[in-house]
Amino acid sequence: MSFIKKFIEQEKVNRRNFLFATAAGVGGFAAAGMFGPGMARAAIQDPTIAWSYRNRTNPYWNEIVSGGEAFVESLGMPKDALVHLINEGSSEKSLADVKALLARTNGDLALAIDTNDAPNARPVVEACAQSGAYVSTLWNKTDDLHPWDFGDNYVSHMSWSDEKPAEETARILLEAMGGKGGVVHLGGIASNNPAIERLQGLKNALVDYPDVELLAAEPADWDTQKANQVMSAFLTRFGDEITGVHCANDTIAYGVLEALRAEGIEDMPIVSYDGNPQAVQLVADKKILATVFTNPHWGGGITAALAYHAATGTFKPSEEPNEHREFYGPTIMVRPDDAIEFKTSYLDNVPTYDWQDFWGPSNGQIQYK
Amino acid sequence: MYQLNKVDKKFPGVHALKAVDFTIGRGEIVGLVGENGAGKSTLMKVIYGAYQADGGTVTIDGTTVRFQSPRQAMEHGIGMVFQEQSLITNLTVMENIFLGFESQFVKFGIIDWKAMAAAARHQLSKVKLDIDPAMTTANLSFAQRQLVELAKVLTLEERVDGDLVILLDEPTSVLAREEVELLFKLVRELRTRASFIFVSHRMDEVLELSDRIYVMKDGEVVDVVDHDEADIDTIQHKMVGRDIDKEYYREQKQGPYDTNNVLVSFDKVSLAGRYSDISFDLHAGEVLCLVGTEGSGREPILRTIFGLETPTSGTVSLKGQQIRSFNAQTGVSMGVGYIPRERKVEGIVGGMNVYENMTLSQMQNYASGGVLNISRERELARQWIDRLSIKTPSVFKDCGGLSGGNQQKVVLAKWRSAGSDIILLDHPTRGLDIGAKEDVYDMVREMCDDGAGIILVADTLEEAIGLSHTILVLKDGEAQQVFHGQPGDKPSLYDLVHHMT
Amino acid sequence: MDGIVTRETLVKWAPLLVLLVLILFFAVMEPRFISVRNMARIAIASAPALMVAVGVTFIIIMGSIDLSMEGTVSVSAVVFAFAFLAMGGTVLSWAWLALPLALIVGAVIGLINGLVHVRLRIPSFMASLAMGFVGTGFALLLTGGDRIRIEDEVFRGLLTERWFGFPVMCYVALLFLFIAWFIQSRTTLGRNFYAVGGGEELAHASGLNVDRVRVMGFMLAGVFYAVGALLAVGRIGIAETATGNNFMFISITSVVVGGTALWGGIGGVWNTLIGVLIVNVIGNGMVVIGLPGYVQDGVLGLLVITAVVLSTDRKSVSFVK
Amino acid sequence: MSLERIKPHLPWITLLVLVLIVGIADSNFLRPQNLMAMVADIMPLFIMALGMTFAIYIGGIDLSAQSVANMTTVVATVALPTFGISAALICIVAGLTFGAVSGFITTRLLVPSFVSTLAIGGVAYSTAQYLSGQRALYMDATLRDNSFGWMVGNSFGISHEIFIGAALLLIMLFLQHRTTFGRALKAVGAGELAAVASGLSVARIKIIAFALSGMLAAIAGLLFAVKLSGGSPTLANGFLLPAIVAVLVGGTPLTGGVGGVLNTLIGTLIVAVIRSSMLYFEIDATMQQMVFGIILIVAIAATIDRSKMRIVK
Repeated sequence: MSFIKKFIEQEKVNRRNFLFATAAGVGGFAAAGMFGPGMARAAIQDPTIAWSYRNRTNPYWNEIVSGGEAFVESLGMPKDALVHLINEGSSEKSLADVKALLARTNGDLALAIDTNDAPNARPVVEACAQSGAYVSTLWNKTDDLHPWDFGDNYVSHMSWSDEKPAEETARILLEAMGGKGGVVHLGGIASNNPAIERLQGLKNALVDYPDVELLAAEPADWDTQKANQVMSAFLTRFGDEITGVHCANDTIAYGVLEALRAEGIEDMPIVSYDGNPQAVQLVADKKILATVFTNPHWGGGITAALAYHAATGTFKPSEEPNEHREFYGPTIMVRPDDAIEFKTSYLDNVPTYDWQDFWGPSNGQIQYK
Repeated sequence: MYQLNKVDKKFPGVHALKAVDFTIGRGEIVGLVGENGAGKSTLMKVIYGAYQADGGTVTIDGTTVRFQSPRQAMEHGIGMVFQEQSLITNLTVMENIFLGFESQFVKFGIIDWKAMAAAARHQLSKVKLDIDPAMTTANLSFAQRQLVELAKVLTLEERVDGDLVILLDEPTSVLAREEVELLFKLVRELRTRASFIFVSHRMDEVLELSDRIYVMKDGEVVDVVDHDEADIDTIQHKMVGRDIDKEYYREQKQGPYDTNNVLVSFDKVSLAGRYSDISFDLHAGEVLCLVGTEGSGREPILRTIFGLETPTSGTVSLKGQQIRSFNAQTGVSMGVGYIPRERKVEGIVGGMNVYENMTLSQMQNYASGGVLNISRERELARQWIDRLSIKTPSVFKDCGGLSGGNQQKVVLAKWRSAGSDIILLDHPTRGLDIGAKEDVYDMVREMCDDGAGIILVADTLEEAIGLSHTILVLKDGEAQQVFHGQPGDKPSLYDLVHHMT
Repeated sequence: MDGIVTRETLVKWAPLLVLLVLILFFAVMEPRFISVRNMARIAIASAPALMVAVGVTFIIIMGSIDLSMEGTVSVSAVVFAFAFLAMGGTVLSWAWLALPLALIVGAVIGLINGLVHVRLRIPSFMASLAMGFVGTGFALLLTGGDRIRIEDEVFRGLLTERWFGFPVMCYVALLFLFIAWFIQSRTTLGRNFYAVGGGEELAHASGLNVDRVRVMGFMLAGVFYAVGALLAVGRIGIAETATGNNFMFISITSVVVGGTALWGGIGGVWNTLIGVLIVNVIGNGMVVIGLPGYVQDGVLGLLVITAVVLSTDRKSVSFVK
Repeated sequence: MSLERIKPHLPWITLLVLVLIVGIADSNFLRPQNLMAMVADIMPLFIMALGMTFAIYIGGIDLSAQSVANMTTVVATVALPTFGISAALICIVAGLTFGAVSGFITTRLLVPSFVSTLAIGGVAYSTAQYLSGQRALYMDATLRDNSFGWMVGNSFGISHEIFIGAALLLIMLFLQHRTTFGRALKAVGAGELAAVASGLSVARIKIIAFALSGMLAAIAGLLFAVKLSGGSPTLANGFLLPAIVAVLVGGTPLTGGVGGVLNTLIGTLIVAVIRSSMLYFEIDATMQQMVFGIILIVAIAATIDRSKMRIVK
């Protein structure tokens, strides 16, 4: 519980401090950018700020976008000043939209983006760099692509290392199962990096629980209905052998819960991921044992903020250390005993963040295997 | 009672009906004849409401009417028995009969099938057809379907006050002679309840049945003849605007064939379920006619020669070479040309122009390495347009827009230009007017003179007798009798019918 | 003639035989597959899909196609959920009105779909594809991307309440299947679908108002999509823009697998029931026998082809597009 | 009469009108390099649509195109280290094979193409998942540049993707208009029975049409993989419906025999312009899909030539 408090304190900043910080120009690293050699560079006065993401039908992305909008509002602009590029799960559309926006804005663009599929990150970044726009990426990029290879224009990449948190939820699950029995895993779209890491987390934890068998792991494509059907089939295949369910995210957990409910199974230990408001409520109700909050609101806002402030010359990315350009986002474990508090202080009232404290809540430089 | 006054209809570029006057009295049977494109079908469509006239008036018992749809015409007692089989084959007989008028059997939204079946039986009894109304239409014979269509139109009797006008569009084209007799008998009986407009290419039948005959040419009614004064020659003269050759089937041009040159040889060939144990030889210069009723095995034999069917036993040889793998490509390469019955869907490709259609079966001759030499194709098309006097504005004209006769000429040109010398003619004159038929007959003789052999499935028995050297009569897939005929010494109609049924 | 009758009978029952063979196969591979509880699971998964497939069956019988189901299902589900919560949030209040409202919404979308197709003379494939985009887009506009939870225990009784081992939603689906069968076999509209599919021009010449039949067909389909939407919401307890996802390909595949011909005039709702069950039995069975996830799409594809090949009356088809 | 004469030209008139509407709203859109970039970006989609045209032209459809493209992004990435530029050949052969199998199942086993291609798409997707180990893969930069560098980049200020697209378009135009295959294809699309009665091997022509569709889908996937420098079993997701829409909007209806590859170019550009217009008109994110659908209806209503369709099904 205490770590949540600490986390909130760390990220939340009162308005006064924030104003003071900017006005006085002591915003940490920002200062260097503002008065440093960055000023000499032709900074973009008033860049268009855009967020490119998968779709609006997923609560996760809605949280991301709310962060982007909050950031735009913090600049004194209306929230619809943020341009939305929605790729509908198509890398092709993602890239084409970015190019079109670059054309429209002549490169006066601060872009925050999840490129939908990892390979799409390179052409997006290259196009931005070529047009002189500034881009920060979230989640998807290939391991050989690094911000520091593109000078200032590729500002940053943020991702989450899901393996560790997923391992922690798995341990909670395995403990709840009494260290024995059978567990099933319902994963995301098989080739998605988070899906791979979250399954790996479970496998890591299982090493210490030799009496628990991983009965099966099937992709459920982040989809509630698919998860529902897969879980139903698991129940047939394994029946009572299943004593715990490890879900790759909350939307999958919803489908699993309903599949169990249809069978009248109420007390199955389940853990999930993402910390959506509904899932947090379910954790509070003890329907889910744990979920992992990745603070998409902050992630969405800070990614846009990084691109924007790099574009306007508040700081100069190329002068930042590598751990400020590729870093892990924050994760918080949400468990039944602290879920309510977490929810009221965190989800029901979204904290006001300091959008120039770029790296405060981050979780260290990204490590490649 | 039913009257058209100075009815006019124009289509882009065509003046289809020019001030047509037309009357039909109660209980009268009126014939309507004319060459293709004379305006018969347009006139009928105006009558049953598919087209609206641009000028003139339509009156029924003195009241002016104007139909926006076939349904409105029906409500005024005008029904149509279509030329093409117009029953929907996946529905039952009773559903077809009452299609569009089911509401009379509907109570609280539910169809009362028993009531419908009873009503359908009543209708079927009018045409003396004793079948189960719940039968799927696909299982009926063509003749039965024709009667069901008539029964369907006769439902107007119950629905409409006043008198009926029933249009019969080529009702006999798929019927055998005795079935035609049956139909005519029925029509004569029914004239107490309805008037009929009878449209047919078979002039003798029109004469036989009609009280009066309207002769149309170029969108105008050129003559109205009473039954007693009617005479085939005069009518045909009026229709065509010229004399009909007495030697209709070009018998004087029928030459002897080359008995040493066998083009097609069937030796005890069978195709399971279609025909069995068929043997014949086709020689260069010979017209061999397959005669029989629908389903007697005529078409499957043609399809076997072309390569679309693989026989289950026996040997087929083309030009002395035994055929082992049956496919159309082999057939075509051996010089087989196929002129199918359904000209519009099987003969020509609507949407493709004249030269594209002509080279369709022989593209490799106008291509090197798969690349077409289009200028040579056009050259070919121009030649054959001249040679067969095909009426088309240019080689670029979409064949779908040509008249039936000209379409048939394009199909013939396709095979003849490719040098095909085994020509399979399936109802080559079906739906053609007299002028176009004669052109086809001329071409048959020409092809024989060029050394081609022709296998014919004729539209009428007269045609079969007139054109052929040899007639093979089939029944239920088995050969019954072979007739040989020289000009002036041909088998009689009776001879054939005797073996057909 | 005996041979032909046998063949016809065989073709008619082929889809059912395929289904039985599949069930037998999976049961041999994994005896638990055949348990009542698993049958119920398959039934639950099939129920919404069945409703959508039954809707599109009518359209396919007419020889048209409808690709708008994903949009229609989403809009119906979302409108239902909003109305349901706004009017009280439980079936025991006025909120029950949201149920018929959802059906009306489905009908209206179907109507628009039909009118766009018929009045603008756009082939149904294109018209309904575009209408599908509009529908999904409209659902997104309504929700702004949010999911709406339906917690009402009575409504969720569709899933949680069981009679003879099967949840209520299965019986609801069965009821609507009977309604569909009734429409198909005992109403003028139903028979007219077959007439239009068997020969549109002929039907028109017989005095049938083909355009009206078409528009009515799309409306009726819309109603069944809405029923599918309600069952989908009942199953998951969530209404969202994604509620309609994946219905398009799976429903049309099911219809074809069941033996209804895409060129129209042949087949019916019982065929569709078999088709939906075949597809869902394969889906469930593959997981139950433990086939790895990555081969499932391929295996499903191959089995679907096999099923269609076995249940197609090859003699009656001259060519296939 | 004048309307009759305009009809065949409606697709590109629609395109022009759309371009002008967006151009008037924001003249930035009309800058040549912007238009050029837009065209370059749409090329993978265009190439897939080009293939789809053949399937639709004969009255079928190819729903496997996207999965085949997905598969080739993986195949290209996996095969690149071992086979270098020959990886392209493997992709093309794989595409041809999958297309031909779809064609075989459609024509010989009489499974409607809607179902057969969907099913074969499932097989392609499984193959992609198997080959990729269910991960997103990336190409080694040097290897990519050595083997496929020519596919991306610019010459004379024009992106190489445009050259590739144009070359394929020209080849397909030639195929459609000047070869026996193109003629046979037209005959099959416009009058299948007549094609049979002319001795054409309709089944073979159809199988080739589906094979071409598969091949072009594979090339689209290959180009996309090179452009993105990587592959994944979901990389080409989102191609399928726009590709179908592009063919239909271009004026090749599903009834077959009408339209052609040039129409598809126009159709693809219409899709690209509509998509960009969302940005230029700043359509709200939640409204974009609905607006896209509505514009689509209008565009289809404007472009299709109904005179050649007897019945509108």
